[in-house]
Amino acid sequence: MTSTIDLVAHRHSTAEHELRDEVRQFLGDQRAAGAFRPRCDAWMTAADPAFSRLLGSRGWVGMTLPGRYGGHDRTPLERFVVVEELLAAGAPVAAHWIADRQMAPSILRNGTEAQRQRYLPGIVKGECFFAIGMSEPDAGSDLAAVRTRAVETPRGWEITGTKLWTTGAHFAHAIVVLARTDGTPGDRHTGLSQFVVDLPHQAVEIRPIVTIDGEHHFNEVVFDRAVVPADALLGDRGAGWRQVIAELGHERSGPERFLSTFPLLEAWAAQTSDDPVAAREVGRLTARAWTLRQLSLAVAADLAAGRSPEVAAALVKDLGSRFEGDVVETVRRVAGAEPRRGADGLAGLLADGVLHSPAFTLRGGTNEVLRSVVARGLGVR
Amino acid sequence: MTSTIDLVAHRHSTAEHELRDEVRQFLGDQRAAGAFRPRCDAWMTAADPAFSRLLGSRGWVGMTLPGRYGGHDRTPLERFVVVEELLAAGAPVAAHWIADRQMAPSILRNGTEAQRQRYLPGIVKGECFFAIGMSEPDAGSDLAAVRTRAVETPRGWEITGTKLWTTGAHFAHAIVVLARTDGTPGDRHTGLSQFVVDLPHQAVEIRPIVTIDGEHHFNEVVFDRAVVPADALLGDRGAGWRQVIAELGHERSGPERFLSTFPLLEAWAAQTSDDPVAAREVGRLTARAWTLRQLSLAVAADLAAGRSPEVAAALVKDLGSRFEGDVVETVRRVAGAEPRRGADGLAGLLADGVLHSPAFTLRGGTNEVLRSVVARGLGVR
Amino acid sequence: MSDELHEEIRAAVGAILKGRDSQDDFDRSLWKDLCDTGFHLLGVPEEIGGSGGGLRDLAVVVDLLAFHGARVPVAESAFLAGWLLARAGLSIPDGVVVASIDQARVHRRDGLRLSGRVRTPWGRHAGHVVTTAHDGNVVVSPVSAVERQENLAGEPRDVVVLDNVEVTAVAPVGVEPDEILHRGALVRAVQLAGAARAVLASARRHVAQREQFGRPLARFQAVQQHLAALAAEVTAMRVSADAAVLAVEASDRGAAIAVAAAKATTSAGAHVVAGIGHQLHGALGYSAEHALGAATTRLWSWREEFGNESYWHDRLAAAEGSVWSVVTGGDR
Amino acid sequence: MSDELHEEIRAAVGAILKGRDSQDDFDRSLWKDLCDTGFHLLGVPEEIGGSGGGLRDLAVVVDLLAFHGARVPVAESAFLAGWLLARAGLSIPDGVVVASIDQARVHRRDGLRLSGRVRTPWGRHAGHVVTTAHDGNVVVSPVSAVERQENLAGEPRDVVVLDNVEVTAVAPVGVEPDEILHRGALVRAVQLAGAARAVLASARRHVAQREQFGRPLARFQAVQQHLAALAAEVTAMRVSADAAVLAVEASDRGAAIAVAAAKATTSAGAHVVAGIGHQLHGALGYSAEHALGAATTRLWSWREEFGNESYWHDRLAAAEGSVWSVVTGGDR
Repeated sequence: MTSTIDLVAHRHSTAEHELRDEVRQFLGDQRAAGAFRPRCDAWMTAADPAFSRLLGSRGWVGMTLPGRYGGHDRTPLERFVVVEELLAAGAPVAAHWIADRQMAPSILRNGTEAQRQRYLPGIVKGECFFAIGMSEPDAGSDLAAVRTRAVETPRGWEITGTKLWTTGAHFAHAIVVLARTDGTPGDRHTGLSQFVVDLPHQAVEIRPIVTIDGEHHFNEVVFDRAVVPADALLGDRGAGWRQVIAELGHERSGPERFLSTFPLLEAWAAQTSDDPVAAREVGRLTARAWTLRQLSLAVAADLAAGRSPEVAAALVKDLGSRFEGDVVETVRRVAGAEPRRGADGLAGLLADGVLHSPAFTLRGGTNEVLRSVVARGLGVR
Repeated sequence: MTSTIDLVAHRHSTAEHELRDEVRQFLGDQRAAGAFRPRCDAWMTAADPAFSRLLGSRGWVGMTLPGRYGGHDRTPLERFVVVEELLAAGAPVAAHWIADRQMAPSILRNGTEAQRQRYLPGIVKGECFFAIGMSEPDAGSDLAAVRTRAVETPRGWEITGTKLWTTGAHFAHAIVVLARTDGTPGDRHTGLSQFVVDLPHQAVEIRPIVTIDGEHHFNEVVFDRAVVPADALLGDRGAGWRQVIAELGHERSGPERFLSTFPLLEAWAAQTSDDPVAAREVGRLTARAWTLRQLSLAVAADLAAGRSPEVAAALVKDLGSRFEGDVVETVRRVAGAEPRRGADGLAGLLADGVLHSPAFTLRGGTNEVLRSVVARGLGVR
Repeated sequence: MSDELHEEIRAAVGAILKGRDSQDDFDRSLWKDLCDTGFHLLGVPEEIGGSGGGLRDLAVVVDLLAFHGARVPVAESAFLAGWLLARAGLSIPDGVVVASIDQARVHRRDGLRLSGRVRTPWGRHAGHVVTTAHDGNVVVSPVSAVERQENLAGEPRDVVVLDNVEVTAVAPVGVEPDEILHRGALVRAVQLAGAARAVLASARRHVAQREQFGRPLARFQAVQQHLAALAAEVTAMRVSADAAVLAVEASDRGAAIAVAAAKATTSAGAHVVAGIGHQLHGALGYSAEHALGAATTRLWSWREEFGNESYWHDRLAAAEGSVWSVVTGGDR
Repeated sequence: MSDELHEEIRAAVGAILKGRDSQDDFDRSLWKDLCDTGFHLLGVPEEIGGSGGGLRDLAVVVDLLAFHGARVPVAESAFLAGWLLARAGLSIPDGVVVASIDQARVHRRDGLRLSGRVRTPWGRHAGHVVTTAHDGNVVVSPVSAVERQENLAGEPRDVVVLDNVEVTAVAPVGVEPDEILHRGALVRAVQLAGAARAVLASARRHVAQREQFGRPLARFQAVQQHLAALAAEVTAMRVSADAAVLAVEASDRGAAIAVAAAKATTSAGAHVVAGIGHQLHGALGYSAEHALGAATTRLWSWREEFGNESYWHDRLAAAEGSVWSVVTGGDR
């Protein structure tokens, strides 16, 4: 009957409120102590293993994992609160980000008991970092166009192929690779499987991809007949596509899809009180952030309730990633400050924000792809 | 070698400057005398036959027509200057607009000598008004999906069919109709012809279409075996599509494609001097209007030089029509005034602007269609 | 709004709304049916004559009425007047009762009398108007003289002229103008989200049915992309309004911020929704005969009422604390 | 820019630019070739050592260099320093000469000396800097100490430190800071339009060559719509810059307005162009190896230099007369 994507606003529990206060206090202390400087896009670019370990020691990594793997049995919405506080503060969480967001739930759901024992405790401690090998050359947004192959041999799986845009592979302890085990590239969604490959590996070469910000966050990862044990298979053989798609709801709707440039907004707002043009824009961005947060939270609540809000997640990421760019463009236009790479304060935050802005609407599915998902969800494709 | 649509900025001649001063003086006097009140979208909605006649007597209608038809042999760029001054002032030019913009050049180019003698002198005087029957039910932006038929009979052409969204048919002295004379609807671009039908006509029914502004600007025109003389054919039989397309450059790039809401901008700017938020926006819209005017002028110069800048015209209309909506949205957002139909001042101008805004990007080809034209021009379709 | 009670309300009100086609500015037949079932005073305490239920129950009704472009003043009566009367502990008079936006002046001469020109939506159809007074009272008085005005959707946006009118009831309960502004902003946010949903529903139908260049519009990628952007904005409007209703119902610490953000979001979203909606409908949707215009003219009107987005943006900018504390403060 | 002379200039400079691939911040080999042919001082009067020709001739060269992301300071030398020297009637010193943005302080002790910290694009590569002084003089002095800074494109945006430096030449000709700002804004507008054109050209190539989901990108309607919007904005930038060059060359009454509008248009357009450009190129264009980044980082840098669009919007808002008189005043 209703024609919208069904989402219901969520109200936080008292436990969630108390957790937020605790995290906020911690972050305030850390920042005051100089443990970090707020950065834009810190979840992609600011890797600090010591900070990750510190968060692990506070119980804020792998929070939702069961106690038997070292986890804390917290709810997904409690994790949401912690994560959004970290993001809003621009804290350096990139080292453990992928392990915490995607690989912990994926290994818990799809992994063997041995894989769980092997990886989850380290993730929870903030000491075991992951990369994900997904995109390939000539594939663009078409994730199904996978050419990397894994062949079963007596020594185990032999993996050959190239993955592009692999975040953090240069410091990760393991990489999860999507590879074709059966069928031909034309099969697209069938015959793909996931593998966990420990790093470093002598037949896996990790080459930096420098981006237009002059930095090295991404890698080209080349598997040259890299042999991994038979039990490196993650989940079912041939179920790789299904497993990857199931992760998308988690990947697309998180608060990192609208908060990447929040530290810039916060820094700017702190210094604009007497400019009416700036105040109006701060208010506009505040309202938008408030709404995006409600949306992101509603999707998280849906996920926590066991639903798979793939369409809603796509929709929230479309809106959220555009907001991230909107913040950057608004601040630069109104502030009139020249961005300067590596500079303190607004000039440096602006430089990060401007140089990363193309990534906001490309990573995790371009906005065109996301809108196709939404259109399909509305029944018009 | 260059990858842009080629347009060169135009500089006005002294004659053009003098003409502008003259028109501006005239409009100032008229407005002071209460002859008109500036309106948004006046070229579509504000028909005032007396004002049209007055403009005719000043030599500002059918300006580019040859003297032998009563015209003034002025250049297209001189006409541009007059027209943009009228539009910026929000003067009531709707009565003669279509006759002056489209039908005068079309009849001059395609018409027989008898048709020229019959219609052009009246147009020049601002006394002969035209409508154009183009869109049909179930056709949308697909102008080629014409079902209206004209059959040759011993008594002349017998026209049957329905035209929608026919501006000003209720006061026009004639209507130009695109009808199928040969072939089948599947032929689309061939077998169509244009006819001039004098109004009123006993077998032509003109029914008002009231739009969401509560007003009557458009009509449904029903031809029920309407017989017109053999010499009502305009141009060549079967050349109707080509003739219509040739008019599009004129129709799409004119200053009415970015100035429809200029009177609202001007009225707002006059009362915002001490609000820094408003001032910033006035400056932004001023810069944009300046650039759109340069673009529109450059296309006009191209047309005047005998070229057919179909792609550039589509591009300018895409930008210009979005600007018209941008003006309305900006003024309402910043001014915070509630629009009120029929009210004096900003509230009334806002109401017109808001209620007409859907039309800006629909009429004369939707923006999607225009962008397809541009994409084709760039060689990517 | 997914639980069972809300589904029941939705179904019942949906049944009442079915097949209505009033051209009047006030759909008396619909109003009567709503009165007969008590939906016109949902969310108003039974003690003062309301139908009981919570704010979110009422929001479901208001949303659905907005979705259908229904010409009845439930927002003005239950959501605004009912709330004011409940605050004052006054009973609801019979007939149509609406709230004024402006304050009036109370004075004693022979008995208690009220004077002032107060903007009062639907005033022409009201038997009584609930007004706040300069002295902090809530006052009920009969409506006699009315100056008629309309918004772009043709809804009554009248000025009630109170010229030394004898009051019906009064209670010494201070309600600040700012509270009325917030309450009005909240209900308009709910209504805007409802009207936006109507645009989306209409657009979905239109692109599925209509063909162009020999294909259904829904098959064009540009149309799909527009529709998805439309759905995104409508969802944002809906969730923001829903969250604000929740916050106000629970008297959250951040309720005022939630209302500000929701009204700002829904007011700003109106432009996006109406713009894409009309673009997808083509010329057809521009005709007064098409239902689209009823939704879009309401979007264009309601966004300006009780503060447009710029007004609320300025208020949010002036809120205490960091941006992040404002953004997260809305739910405690 | 369609007439024959401009086509000749375009062809000649295009030939010089062909196949360059310098990774340095200053392409000395290209600079030498430009010097050898005189294109580095086009538009500067022959009497002071320039190559002659008009401002629009020079704009053709600057546009083309920007299109190619060439790492040479023609904008700073011919367009800015050359113009200042011509205004002052001073000859052009040998070597690289650039203009400072800030004023310096002239004083006499033993001879004429200059002091100050002046922002000077390309200062590190310059033999001499042309500076305006607080007393209204145009002063030429050698560059000794430089603090290195870069913009987002890695272009030198240095501070030249003049510590009691003996001047090379001086002329008592008043040039206002505002004139330098306008001149700088004009050249950046031309450069922005050139870089925008590079984005469009790259996007056209990319979508024609690249396949996704089994089809060339160019076949997707969403891609076509993006590309058309990109072309529209690029054309707007180009025509606005062209019109401003014409107006300044002819010393039109509205030349200052034309420069303001053109810099505002090109600065605001940079966001649209870079945004669509990156979106169409996908991840590939985000790599430092792809040429797209050279164009987009320049767009992001140049839009802020010599006043961004907000600065010029405020200036335009403050202009005398009605909006329409401002809009049309730019060409007399």
